[in-house]
Amino acid sequence: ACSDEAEPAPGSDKVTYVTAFGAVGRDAFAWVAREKGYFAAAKLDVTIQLGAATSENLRVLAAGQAQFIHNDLVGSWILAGKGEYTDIRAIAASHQQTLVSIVALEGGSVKTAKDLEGRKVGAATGSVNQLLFPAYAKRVGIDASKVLWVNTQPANLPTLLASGQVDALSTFLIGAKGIEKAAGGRKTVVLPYGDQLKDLFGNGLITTAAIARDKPDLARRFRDAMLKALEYTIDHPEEAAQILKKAQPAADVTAAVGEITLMTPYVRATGIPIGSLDQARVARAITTLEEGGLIKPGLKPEAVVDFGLVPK
Amino acid sequence: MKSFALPVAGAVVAIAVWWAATAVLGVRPFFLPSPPDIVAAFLAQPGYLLREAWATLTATVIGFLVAAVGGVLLAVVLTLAQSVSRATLPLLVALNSVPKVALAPLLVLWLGFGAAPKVVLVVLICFFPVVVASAAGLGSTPAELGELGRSLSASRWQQYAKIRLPWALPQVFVGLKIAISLAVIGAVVAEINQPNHGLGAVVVLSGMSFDTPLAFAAIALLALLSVGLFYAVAGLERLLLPWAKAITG
Amino acid sequence: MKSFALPVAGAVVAIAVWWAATAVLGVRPFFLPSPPDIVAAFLAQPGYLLREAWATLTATVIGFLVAAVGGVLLAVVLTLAQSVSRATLPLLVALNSVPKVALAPLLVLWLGFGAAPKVVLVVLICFFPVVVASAAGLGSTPAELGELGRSLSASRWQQYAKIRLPWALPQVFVGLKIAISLAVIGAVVAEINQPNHGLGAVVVLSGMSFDTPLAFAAIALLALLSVGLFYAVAGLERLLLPWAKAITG
Amino acid sequence: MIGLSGVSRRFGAVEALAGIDLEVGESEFLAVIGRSGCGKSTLLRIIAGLLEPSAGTVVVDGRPVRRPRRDVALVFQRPALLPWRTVLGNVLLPVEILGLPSASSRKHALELLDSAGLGDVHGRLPHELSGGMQQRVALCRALVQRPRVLLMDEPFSALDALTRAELADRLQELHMGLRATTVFVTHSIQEAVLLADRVAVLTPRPGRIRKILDVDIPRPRSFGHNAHLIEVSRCVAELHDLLL
Amino acid sequence: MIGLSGVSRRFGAVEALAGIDLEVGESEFLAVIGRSGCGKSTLLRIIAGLLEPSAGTVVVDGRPVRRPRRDVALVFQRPALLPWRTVLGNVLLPVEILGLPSASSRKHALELLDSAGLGDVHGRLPHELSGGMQQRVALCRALVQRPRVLLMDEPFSALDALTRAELADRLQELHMGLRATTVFVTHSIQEAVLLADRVAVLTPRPGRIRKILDVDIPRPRSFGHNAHLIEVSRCVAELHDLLL
Ligand SMILES: Nc1ncnc2c1ncn2[C@@H]1O[C@H](COP(=O)(O)OP(=O)(O)OP(=O)(O)O)[C@@H](O)[C@H]1O
Ligand SMILES: Nc1ncnc2c1ncn2[C@@H]1O[C@H](COP(=O)(O)OP(=O)(O)OP(=O)(O)O)[C@@H](O)[C@H]1O
Ligand SMILES: Cc1ncc(C[n+]2csc(CCO)c2C)c(N)n1
Ligand SMILES: [Mg+2]
Ligand SMILES: [Mg+2]
Repeated sequence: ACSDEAEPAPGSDKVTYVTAFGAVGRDAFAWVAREKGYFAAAKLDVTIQLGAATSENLRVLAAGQAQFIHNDLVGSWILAGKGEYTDIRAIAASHQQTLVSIVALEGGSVKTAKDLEGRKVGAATGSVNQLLFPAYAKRVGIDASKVLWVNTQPANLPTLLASGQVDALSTFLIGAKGIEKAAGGRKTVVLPYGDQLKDLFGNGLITTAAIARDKPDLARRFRDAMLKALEYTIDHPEEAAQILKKAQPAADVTAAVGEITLMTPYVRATGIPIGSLDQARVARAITTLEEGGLIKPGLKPEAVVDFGLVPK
Repeated sequence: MKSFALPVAGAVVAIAVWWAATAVLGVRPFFLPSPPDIVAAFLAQPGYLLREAWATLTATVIGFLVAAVGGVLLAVVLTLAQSVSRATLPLLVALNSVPKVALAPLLVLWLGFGAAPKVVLVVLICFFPVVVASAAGLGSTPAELGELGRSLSASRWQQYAKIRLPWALPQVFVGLKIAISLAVIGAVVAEINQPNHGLGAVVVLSGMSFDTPLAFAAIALLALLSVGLFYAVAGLERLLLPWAKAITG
Repeated sequence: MKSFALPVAGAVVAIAVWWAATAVLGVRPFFLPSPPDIVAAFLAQPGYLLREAWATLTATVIGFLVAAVGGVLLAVVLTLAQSVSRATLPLLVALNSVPKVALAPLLVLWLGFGAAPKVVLVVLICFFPVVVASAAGLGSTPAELGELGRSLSASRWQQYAKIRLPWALPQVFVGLKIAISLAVIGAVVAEINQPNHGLGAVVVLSGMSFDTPLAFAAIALLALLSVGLFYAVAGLERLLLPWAKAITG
Repeated sequence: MIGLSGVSRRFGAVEALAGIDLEVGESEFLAVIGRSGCGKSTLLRIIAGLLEPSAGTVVVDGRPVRRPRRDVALVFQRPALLPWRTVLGNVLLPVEILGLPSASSRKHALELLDSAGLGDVHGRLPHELSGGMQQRVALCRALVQRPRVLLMDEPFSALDALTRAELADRLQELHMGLRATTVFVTHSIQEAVLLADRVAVLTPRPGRIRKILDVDIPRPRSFGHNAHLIEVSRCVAELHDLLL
Repeated sequence: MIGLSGVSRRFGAVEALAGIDLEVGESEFLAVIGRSGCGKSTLLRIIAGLLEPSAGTVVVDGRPVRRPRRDVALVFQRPALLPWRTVLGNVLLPVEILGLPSASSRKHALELLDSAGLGDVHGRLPHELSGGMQQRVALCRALVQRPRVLLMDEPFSALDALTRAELADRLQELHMGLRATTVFVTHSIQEAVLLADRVAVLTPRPGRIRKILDVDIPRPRSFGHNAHLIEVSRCVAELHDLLL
């Protein structure tokens, strides 16, 4: 994964890019961009590294070990709003709405959001899923404090639910297929936070403030290559999954196709270009976070997004 | 008196270097907080931190004791019968090689959310050093003492109880000293995986909320805990084995 | 011949029990794949798995060698000067107690995405057992051999080179045998944290794709690797220290 | 009591003992002498059941020896004390292992230590003792079990002439009291003559029995006063020549 | 060459040596005898610079002893061989440590081993040797460095009478050749008389010098043929009484 197979054009800019989380369907477009020659065409020599999690990726970016990352925008902005990592700039949104959801098994005790009070809900430790939950609970009218959180590692979540250790999970909805596999084919009930918290974005491409300021052309070339690949990916889920599998043999084609299919409606929203980051929506998203008590008031949209670099 | 001066001096120098580094290089606190930041974080909620430290300590100590006793017993079995050792040691090595991080979630699955998975992880992580060191110790009885036992028609059990095990104790303690450090790590790995209690949970949760000084306060407590436990084991060794020091030089 | 029969038998029995358990209890492959599932996962892409195993192996071996040499040298320094030992051992224990999981991300920050953080993590994880065991070994020279060295006016260096270190070797190997297992774990922890290469990466990535048989194929290779390395160290011990076996009984 | 026939022992290429035939009667005191490295210790270890002969058979009390017997005690050439036990603790080791009555054995042990001149050091650890003191502790440890067969490998080698004489006296008394069958390896011809009913002389490499000499000197014997001077001299001289 | 004045040594509550005054002249051969545990080994280790006296001063070759000297060799009471080195390797240890010329020392070592009857075992490891053979290796190891001062702690204790006599002969020759100042601890009065210019007798606990006896018997001495029988007997008898 470290070196490009497609020969980079001479004089290309060397950059390092970090995926959101390992090598699964949602991140397949990076390898598609490479395989399809989009990077080479944009005179980019991109090294793709596998990301660990929201905060780890931000740290890597801040430490200068990478120039671009794919990250959860809500989580990133919460951290920016707390005064950490203030020198990051989003340049595109890959998912127009947050993918965070409540997932339960059909036939279980959780059928609607109302059923969550008094239940055990598993989530990745300290993840944005938990942070956002009070805001979600308020909208659906339940008492957030009556939910029993079980902290665990992301990889462990499907097993927890499948084995009945928890009644529901808070996770990305695109993981639902994997959860069904873990549960031996039982169907899932998916309750997206996005149904209630409509202004929150999902993942996005982020770079440093310095690059956004000093090398806007580099950022644009990278953004365009990636968005082109993202579009190609949702149009050709099977092929994208194969490309992913070729670069990362540990990836699973079926699971990747499932993720890509599930995320498609979140990538392509009517009336706006892929990757769009609308300033007014960003402002509303920040307001949502402020109202949820997740950040202190005062975070400006320009402080987390470079609107000069977002797709128009 | 003097025996405390040097370790304290070492710690003071280390902290001073660290402090100087953060001050001179102007490191941001969330990368590496300076000592006063950490002290402040501790003083902000000492009760909470000490309570979590206690949780980590108990799991560590219980798991360590189980592993110590079990490890020595297994070493006895392994040295008793070469064939058992031949057949099972590779399996033991293979099992030990499974990264404990990967095991932690499974333990939660099997044992639930209480203290059990933590204790089990501690046992698993510190079992192997005790077994390897004890087996080496039990196999190192000088030929003349081995012959002494045999010449007295000592039973297997007596040979171990009266000769081999006492002789092996200094080496058992090598295993125990390595194990006690691992035990703390094991408890923390379990807590990181399933952060409801303990200093590992504090590290994770404060990391999530980007309270790096609090995370480092927890890490500092962990270090203190480790050092304390290590020296407790070393002290026990001194107490039990004065003869071992006396016959070396 | 016979020396291979027993370990193989042990492995066969273990695999049979496992197989029977998955078959009888009807465990789903997602939770615990049966041996044929795992073999199939391996055979689906043997080249890939072996390449990743090689990456893990090289990092493990390099880190282990660095830690082995460095650990023995540090043990020499610690036993040479009691005051150095007093002042620095607590720090060493404290540093060792920092969970390596928590360290892995920091190493990536400092050292980038290459093999360096992995090797460093391996060194950090297996340094301590080597130091503790070697220091114990170097301190266990029988009084009469210590006096022999002194009576010959041997320099410090000569006492170590000719007497103390050879005498300590059996105990150094206890440290090395513990360390080699930890070394593999260290490499895997680094790979889990930063899953670009190695069997640890395969475990993480296949886990994300819910491909449990592939994860177990990687874990099985890891176990093989560990066992192979452990017995390589044990074999080296046999080769170098026939006298140690001869004077015990 | 002890019977060896055709006993040989090889260590790899080294032939340590070859074709040893030997009978030791009930309550007999047999001394064994021979050049250094001729196989004396090997012989004792074979009789004790610690070492298998390469060929030949060993019988003690009418039964073939396959493993050590509880009624046989061995004093090793080196003291082989447990460094973590006190002097008394070391002497009591056989008592614990053989399950002898503890109160009376303790008294017995203290008496033995006393008569070996170690009464006041019974609480010390072995490393605090001189070489000769350690050797005496090992001797007491063997005697405490009141064995029927007593095998001793140069038990007085680290002792000065006087202590040796005192202990030899004491050993004679004990022997007469215990009536233990005794095989006593020594490198001192005088000692052999002083103590033994018969003296077996081994040849060097491989050890074979060159001759077994009867010592017909009335007991109790002693060197202190020059009693039995002529018989002793004759025996010593003969043994001296046999060793060559 | 060696001078001790007012030397005492305590081990905790135990007084091992008390007020030792002793002069050993250049090339003199001094034997030390005394009861087991009287402090003979302690005395040697103090002269060797391995142990500090609790009081008093030790001078060797005009300079106070603070640490071991390179021209002093010590034969320990126990062989103290390195188990991983062959016999020859053990004998060559001082050569390596003291940086003596290696080719000639190797030859010297092999000669010494030969004359100690170990010529054919120089490639074996210590655990393959008998007790007496190990002791002879330790002796060769001390002689290989051609020391100016030779301190020996019961070097013949594990040897049979004949080997002992041979080695004693050889040691006399060596002594006459090397002219090393020698302090020789023994528990054999005969041996002391055979070898020594003077014999120091220590009292038991604490060790003090009871008497230093001059042995005025012409050299080379030997017991084999009953030469010097009367002088030897007189000395032996006197020493015997002194030990009491
Ligand atoms: N490390 C020690 N700790 C305590 N006491 C000791 C120590 N070393 C020697 N002693 C005591 O000092 C005294 C003299 O011991 P030393 O070894 O010098 O005797 P020795 O004359 O050589 O006896 P032997 O002839 O039996 O070898 C003994 O009583 C012994 O117990
Ligand atoms: N474990 C062994 N391996 C090889 N050779 C051995 C072993 N044990 C003894 N030997 C050899 O067997 C021979 C007899 O040894 P043994 O110890 O019986 O002699 P010994 O008569 O007791 O001598 P000493 O009077 O010196 O104690 C020696 O040549 C010795 O080198
Ligand atoms: C026997 C043994 N196993 C594991 C570790 C260390 N370790 C294993 S997993 C883990 C956390 C990784 O996330 C750590 C620190 C050790 N030191 N010793
Ligand atoms: Mg012998
Ligand atoms: Mg002595």
